[in-house]
Amino acid sequence: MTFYEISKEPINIQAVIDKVVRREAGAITTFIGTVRELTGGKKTLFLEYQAYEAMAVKKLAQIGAEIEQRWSGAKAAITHRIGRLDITDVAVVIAVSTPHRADAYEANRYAIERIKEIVPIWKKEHWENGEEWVGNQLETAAYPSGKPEAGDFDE
Amino acid sequence: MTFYEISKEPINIQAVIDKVVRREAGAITTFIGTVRELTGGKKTLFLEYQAYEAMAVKKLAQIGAEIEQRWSGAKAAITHRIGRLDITDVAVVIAVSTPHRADAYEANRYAIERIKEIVPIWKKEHWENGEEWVGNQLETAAYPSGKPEAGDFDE
Amino acid sequence: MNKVLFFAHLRDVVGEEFIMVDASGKTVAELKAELAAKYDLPRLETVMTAMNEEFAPNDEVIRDGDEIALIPPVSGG
Amino acid sequence: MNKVLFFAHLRDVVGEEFIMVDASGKTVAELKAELAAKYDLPRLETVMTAMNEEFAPNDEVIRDGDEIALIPPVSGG
Repeated sequence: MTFYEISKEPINIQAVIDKVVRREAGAITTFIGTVRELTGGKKTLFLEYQAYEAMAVKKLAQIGAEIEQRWSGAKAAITHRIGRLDITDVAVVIAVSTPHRADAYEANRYAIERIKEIVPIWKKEHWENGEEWVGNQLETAAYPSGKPEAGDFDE
Repeated sequence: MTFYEISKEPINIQAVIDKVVRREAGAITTFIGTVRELTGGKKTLFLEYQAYEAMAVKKLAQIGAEIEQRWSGAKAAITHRIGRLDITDVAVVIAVSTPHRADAYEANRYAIERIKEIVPIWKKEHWENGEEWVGNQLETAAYPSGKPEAGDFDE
Repeated sequence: MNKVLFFAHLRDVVGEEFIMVDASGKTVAELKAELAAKYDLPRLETVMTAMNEEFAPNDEVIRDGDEIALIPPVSGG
Repeated sequence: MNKVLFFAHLRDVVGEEFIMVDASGKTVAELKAELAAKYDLPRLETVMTAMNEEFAPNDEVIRDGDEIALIPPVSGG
């Protein structure tokens, strides 16, 4: 089974969940990232996701391994979609199963924050009057070492 | 649409998620409670859930209203199954959508903790050599006022 | 008359899903005490009460037609 | 030879998904500086580098055949 995927097709949420169902798990959390119409008051028409696919799959797998090491008995599965996505389309699905529920929430949250730190996937916003790769703003944090630094989780 | 349900049939997870999809939401979290084989070292054969159905639906709706009041822009849907459930069967699905992801995790966690406090649903564990209603242990906390008290979330 | 519903281990002890009694004028606490004595119900100090599908305090007075439910510690989820 | 991949706004600026260059013996920092000059790449201080699908520090030395990718700030999720 492929637990970590980059997909050009719509994501089957149930299929991602099914990967982490286990007899020893009492809790499964999922995070479903959907395309939101309004960001910072601007109206998005659609998004375009691009990935360095081979590396992205490896980084998703690394995140899963980190989770399974940090939370005892945890199992993760992640699928991220790329290409053009319209409003309410599902961009990412993270499923995490654990024996106890507190861990399922924490581990899942960890996964989405790590995705936003280390997985080579980029999002371009398209509006009525323009388009821009997200993260290409002037205020973007620099990476002086050439590698991502540990940082606080942000919104 | 019925956002809060008690179901005698297996829960369609996608259908619960679909209830909270909205153009203004960027994040959906789900909590899926599954029947775990081992609890406290004892091997469960199956579970039996019973509900005071009319009141349970009202209490689920109350939890949803609490969430929508506490987290701006949040929308919740909850379905709890009753009857006999086997290992890995889905007992409860909570879906919460919010504009931003931190709220989706917090509001979802709030929902499951509140379910365990105020929703009249009971679980009977069946083992090889016995059965017992969960919460019927001698060490169960008393409710001196006859009503549930605010308490810390627990595992 | 009043319908009184039982759940979980209380239903097992009473042997009925519900009974009909005339409890009008009694408080919730009085009704619970009577039921505890009649059916030898265990650990009623852990049992909440609902009146017409809403939690009710022990000093609430029951009127004719109110539906009462004894609510043992819940264990959903 | 080395394949150098571009993504997001860097791909738009360069106009290619990748180019082939001989970068063996150079450090990551040296290659980045050359590419920045040649293509007038913006804000390379925010751009990470991957070598063979793993993040690589600026002082890493490139060998023949290594696949290099310039990784602008990621925005998945």
